[in-house]
Amino acid sequence: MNGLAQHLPALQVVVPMLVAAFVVLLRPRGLAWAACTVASVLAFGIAVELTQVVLGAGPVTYLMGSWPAPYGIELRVDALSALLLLVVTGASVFALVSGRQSLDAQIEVERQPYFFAAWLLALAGLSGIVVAADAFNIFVFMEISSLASYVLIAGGPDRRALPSVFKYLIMGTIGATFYLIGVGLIYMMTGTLNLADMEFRIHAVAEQNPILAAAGFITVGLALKAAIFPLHVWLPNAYTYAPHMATAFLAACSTKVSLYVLLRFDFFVFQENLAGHAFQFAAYLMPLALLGILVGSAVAMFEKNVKRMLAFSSVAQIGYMMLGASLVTVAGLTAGIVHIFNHALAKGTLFLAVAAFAMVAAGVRLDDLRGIARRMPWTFGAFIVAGLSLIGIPGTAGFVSKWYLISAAMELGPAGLPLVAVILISSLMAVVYIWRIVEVACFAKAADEGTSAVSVSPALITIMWFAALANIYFGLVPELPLTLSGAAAAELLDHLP
Amino acid sequence: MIVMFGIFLLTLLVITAVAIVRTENLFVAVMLMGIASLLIAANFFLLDAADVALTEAAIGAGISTVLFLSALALTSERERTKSSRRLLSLAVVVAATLVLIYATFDKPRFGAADAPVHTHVAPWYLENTPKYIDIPNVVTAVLGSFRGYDTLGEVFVVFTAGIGVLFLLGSGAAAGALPEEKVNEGLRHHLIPRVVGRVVIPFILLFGLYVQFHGEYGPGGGFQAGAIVAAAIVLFALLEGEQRALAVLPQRVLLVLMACGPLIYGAVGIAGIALGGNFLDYSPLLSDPVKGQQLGILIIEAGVGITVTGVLLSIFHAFAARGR
Amino acid sequence: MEILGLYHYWVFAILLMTGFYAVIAKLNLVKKLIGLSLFQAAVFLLYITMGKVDGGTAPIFSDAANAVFSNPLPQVLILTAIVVGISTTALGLGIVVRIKEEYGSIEEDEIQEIDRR
Amino acid sequence: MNAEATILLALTLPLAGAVGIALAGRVSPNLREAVTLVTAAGLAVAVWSLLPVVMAGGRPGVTVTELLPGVEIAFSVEPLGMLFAALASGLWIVNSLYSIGYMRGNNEQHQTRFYVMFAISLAATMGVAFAGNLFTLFVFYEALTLSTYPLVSHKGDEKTVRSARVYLGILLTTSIGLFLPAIIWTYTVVGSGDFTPGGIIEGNIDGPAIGLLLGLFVFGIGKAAVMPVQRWLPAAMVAPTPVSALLHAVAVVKAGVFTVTKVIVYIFGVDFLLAAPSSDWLLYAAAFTIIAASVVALRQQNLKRLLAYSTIAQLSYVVMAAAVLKPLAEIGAALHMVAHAFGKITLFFAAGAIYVAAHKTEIHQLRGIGWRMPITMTAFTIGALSMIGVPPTGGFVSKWYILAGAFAAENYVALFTIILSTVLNAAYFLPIIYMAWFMPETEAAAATHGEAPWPAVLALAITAMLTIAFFFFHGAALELGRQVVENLS
Repeated sequence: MNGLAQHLPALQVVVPMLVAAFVVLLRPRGLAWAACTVASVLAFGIAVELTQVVLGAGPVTYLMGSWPAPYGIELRVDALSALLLLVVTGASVFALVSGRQSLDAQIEVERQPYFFAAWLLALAGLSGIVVAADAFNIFVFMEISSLASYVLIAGGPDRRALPSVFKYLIMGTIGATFYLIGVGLIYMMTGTLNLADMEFRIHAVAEQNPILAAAGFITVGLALKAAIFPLHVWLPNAYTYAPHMATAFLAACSTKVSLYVLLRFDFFVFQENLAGHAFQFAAYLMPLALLGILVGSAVAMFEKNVKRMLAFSSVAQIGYMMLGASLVTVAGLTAGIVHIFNHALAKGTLFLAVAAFAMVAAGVRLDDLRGIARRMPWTFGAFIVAGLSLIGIPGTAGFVSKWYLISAAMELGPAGLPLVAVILISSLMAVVYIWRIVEVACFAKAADEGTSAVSVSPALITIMWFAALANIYFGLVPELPLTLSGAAAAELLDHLP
Repeated sequence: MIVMFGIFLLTLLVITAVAIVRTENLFVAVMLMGIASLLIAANFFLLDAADVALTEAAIGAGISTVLFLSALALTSERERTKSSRRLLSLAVVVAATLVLIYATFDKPRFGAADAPVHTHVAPWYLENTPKYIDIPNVVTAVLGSFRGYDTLGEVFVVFTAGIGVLFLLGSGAAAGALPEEKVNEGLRHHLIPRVVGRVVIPFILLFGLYVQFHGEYGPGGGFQAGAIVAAAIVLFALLEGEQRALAVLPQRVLLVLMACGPLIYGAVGIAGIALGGNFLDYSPLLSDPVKGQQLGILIIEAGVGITVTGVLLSIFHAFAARGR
Repeated sequence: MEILGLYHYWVFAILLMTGFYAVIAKLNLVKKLIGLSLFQAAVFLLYITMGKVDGGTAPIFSDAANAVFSNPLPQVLILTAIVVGISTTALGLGIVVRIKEEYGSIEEDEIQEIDRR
Repeated sequence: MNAEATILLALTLPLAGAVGIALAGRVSPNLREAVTLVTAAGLAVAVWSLLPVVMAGGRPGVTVTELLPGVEIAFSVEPLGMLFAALASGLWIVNSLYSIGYMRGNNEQHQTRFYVMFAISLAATMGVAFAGNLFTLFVFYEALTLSTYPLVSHKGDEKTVRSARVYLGILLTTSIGLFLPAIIWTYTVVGSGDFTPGGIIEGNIDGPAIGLLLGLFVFGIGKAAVMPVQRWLPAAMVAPTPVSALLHAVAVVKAGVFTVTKVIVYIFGVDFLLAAPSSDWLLYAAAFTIIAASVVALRQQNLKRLLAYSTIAQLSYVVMAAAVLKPLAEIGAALHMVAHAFGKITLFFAAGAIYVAAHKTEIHQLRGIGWRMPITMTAFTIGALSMIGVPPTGGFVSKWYILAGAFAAENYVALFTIILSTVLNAAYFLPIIYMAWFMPETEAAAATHGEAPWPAVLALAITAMLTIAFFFFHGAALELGRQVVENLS
């Protein structure tokens, strides 16, 4: 095992990727799902193992093909990547294990092998981005994950999935190409693609036009992919019309990975080198983060489709993460990064619950959920727990990130008060939109009580509750995500001058 | 002279690009896009990028055009409405162009040998390729080994696109159920194209194989070869009818080809681990590390070629099957 | 040479933005994809241009001694990028074909109109 | 059993009870209610067993976990919390008895859910009472809000849901929007939020910021119902009467004023606030609430809504007493929490009993009802007299101490407010009593009813007796109150 242990960073990506190629050939019903799930569980295991290594011995690096670093491709796993890996692989496992019934209902059997292959490719692509330490390699895996995500979303049974995914494809490709232009410009000025090498060599040319343009292109490109307000327009429809389980998976992790790359570039590559960049980062991204929080929450309050409501809530939550990062302090970054983890928990659980509702109710519009609490008390219970976590009620994971974020804002003194106000107002808006669902589910009279013969599979209920309890567990014992995000924040800021 | 030719090509390219945007006939736009790809490819030749030029010609001008045309056959050939948000878009575009042009002023002089790109990393490849891998084509060495992981990723991008299209359009499995008279006969009843085709197709295939296995010595490699082989079979399908093409290479076989390429590639990588190296380390494959590298590159290039052929043909058939 | 160098970059910028314009301003989905291809092709030009060395040749060793080679790395990257581009285009076209089947149109505004109904 | 274990037991016992009630509810209603009573009795025994320890000067505490660095879930029993916990747990027994009569008499739906949520609410109340720091208090405060929501919206019709929305909306908005930032502010500046005699703010915040922080706390603690955040309390009256009685006359609202008092005494420190001019507004806010709420109560036609506005006024008595910042007044605040609890729960019990027996909710319907329901109306009369502050009822004792404190501080605003509000109290309670006993019934034909079911009558008789008993035997409460202020000037 010790022999294999050193290869973990590579295996993290390679295992799901190769299984994906294999899954395409699995015709018989259910086999593709099983193989996909096994690979996801393996990937999760690898992520857990890597996290332990990182917590114990610090960052891990891996040289692909044994070629030395700036010449070959390097992989690097540090605290931040470990946290993201846990989120990505964990979301995949949760959605897959619980999602067989829902996916069977939404994807035709003969198309399933392709779907599950795409699922694994999305997983591999996202993991590949997270472990990569090479700017171009990130691009390649970004494309794998994006193409695979388009496939997953296009699998939605509603035809509106198609225009949504087309929009996503166009905007995603623009984002990726912008990123590629930025990387090209940096490469032109430094001659290297390795992030660490880039950071070192960018010193000499930091003030020159191409680098400034590169910073702009990379930031805009990644902001597009991370759905940072106002570049989020692709997200709500894509999440709304995707198969429910694909939404649960992607909503928990995909935009966050782009955000991760953005943090990597802004703090590792540019931060130290562009004069006043710390200021720029905050000056450009903080207003966007704040607007994103407010607009996302406000739109969610008036949205009638539950999935779209949660998607707009995601736009707001991405704003929280950006807000934390744009404070450029240890506390702020810790808050932003820990929210990546906590939001994935809450939103993932919510989408699992929505998937369960959709099995029984006619649809996922508010009107379809009338009185659903009486018909599905267990699912509804899990939904409430996750909803409270999203709002940030103490005792849930969401509270931990809110606490940190507010503390970080308070550290700024009086200047932080407007930030606190925005965070609190948005939390209250979250109360409103979550409670709209609760009221409809509990008190509205159902049009036709108990006509559906379908019952939700025990696997879904179990996993959903497991996820809901995880929201509570990490609300009470937040040590793991806090340690990781604290270490990550320290590491990111370590590169500041 | 070359300078003037370069400027001429680029100017032509800009004119073509503007024409592409302005025309409302999508068929014309696709054709112009093919021409633009050829112009870009020609320009790549001038810039010493033979491999890229070959790829751009095969994929950009060839495969891409075929795909667009298949899609147009299924949709419509003309744009129905004019553009929207025209002024806003123009403003955004002009502003961005100005930013980009502003950014050019600090760029290293074009062709300067002392630019950072030429003094860091790249010289190492030129220096060490003979030592570690010992094949003439440095591009293939970098592609196959030094940055082999990127190439693995790339194979998976192609693979993803393949399964994506199959997922969306179905695998064409329903084709057999269609009534006989609707089966695409191709150009089978036209004598001259058939004769020309029969003569040309074997040569194209041969050229494809040459490009595949010559990649270590000259421009070429799996991507180009896969594209060329696929083009040959697409030509066959157009001439002889799609059913015959499917009889030669059934959809199921194509699917296996699609999946096999990445698996071969991955297997080489895993072999590196099994033999005590890192992932995608080809040196331990044989007792002589240099020979091992060469073998590794040969195998992965084969994997790449297989995947690209399989995916491109699958996509073509998926589109074609939709038309019936 | 100076002019040619800047000219290459400017053509890159103009090509990029022409493609970008088609993507954002055109309503026809196929036209958007054509624009996207152009947009990506422009980036290829950027990379290859920076790899050129004066008096260099393609980075393939031959018998000629002391040859100057152009930079192989951008070429490798663009080989990858071209393949990524065609993959995206293929998938995009697949989606367009499905949209045509479901909506009977490939014009963005018409599709929105149908959905609103 | 040692005191630390007892604290944890007091927190977990109601939760275990909730599980037991849920299970028993599937078997039979009798078993379910037996479990409820046993749980309530067990809780009372556990909590009351801590009383001697605290009276003897012990301050048992237990830290459960450190959630974030410096932010702990910790419990510590101090006299004020002891008083509150003892009160709530003791009255839960009586209230459970009453619930049985009321819920059955009314044929309410979802009775199992009702008892389960009630037990959970009590667990949250215990958490609030024993919280050792601001953060723990906040956690249980929110838990209390959320666990009472299903109780308030129990009926489930549209009007109820709307009121419940107001209830939840105001309580969550204020707690998240104001209380939470106040807490985080405290933690950020002080580095801790532990309840410490003498306060922890001193030296960390000064100037107008003190007033601002105090404002965040007072208005953030919406459960204290200081105007303008009082609207949730009348809205909560849509709940079944046992909920209004125990939760919205005792547990929830007392949790509010208890928290305010605790923040004043243990976070700011009485002496520190006394020296800070920017905190004077609190007294005026409380005084205004007392008068305004009493005036509004005068105009109410619905009995429960009248009681709700009366509660708002009485709660601000506690806040005002605390804000007088004199030892005697602080003791008065503590005593008033108890006295008002006994009196108000009696009044609510009576209102609920009238509803069960006669389905009457409006004041004008009560003519002559005293002779049909003599026990109930006697209890009601005792409760009302206690609200006004007439001896020999508990209300007199607490008012006495508050008045004494106001004299000691020479605080004429407080004195005037107390006197005026006493007059107003009399003005809205005495007519009801007069009507009930001395006016003839109007709709005699239809109404041939007697008392409510016996458990309800027994319960309200008990609390009425407690109201009177508190006049004579308030030694323990006095001692606890004295301990709160023992190290003050």
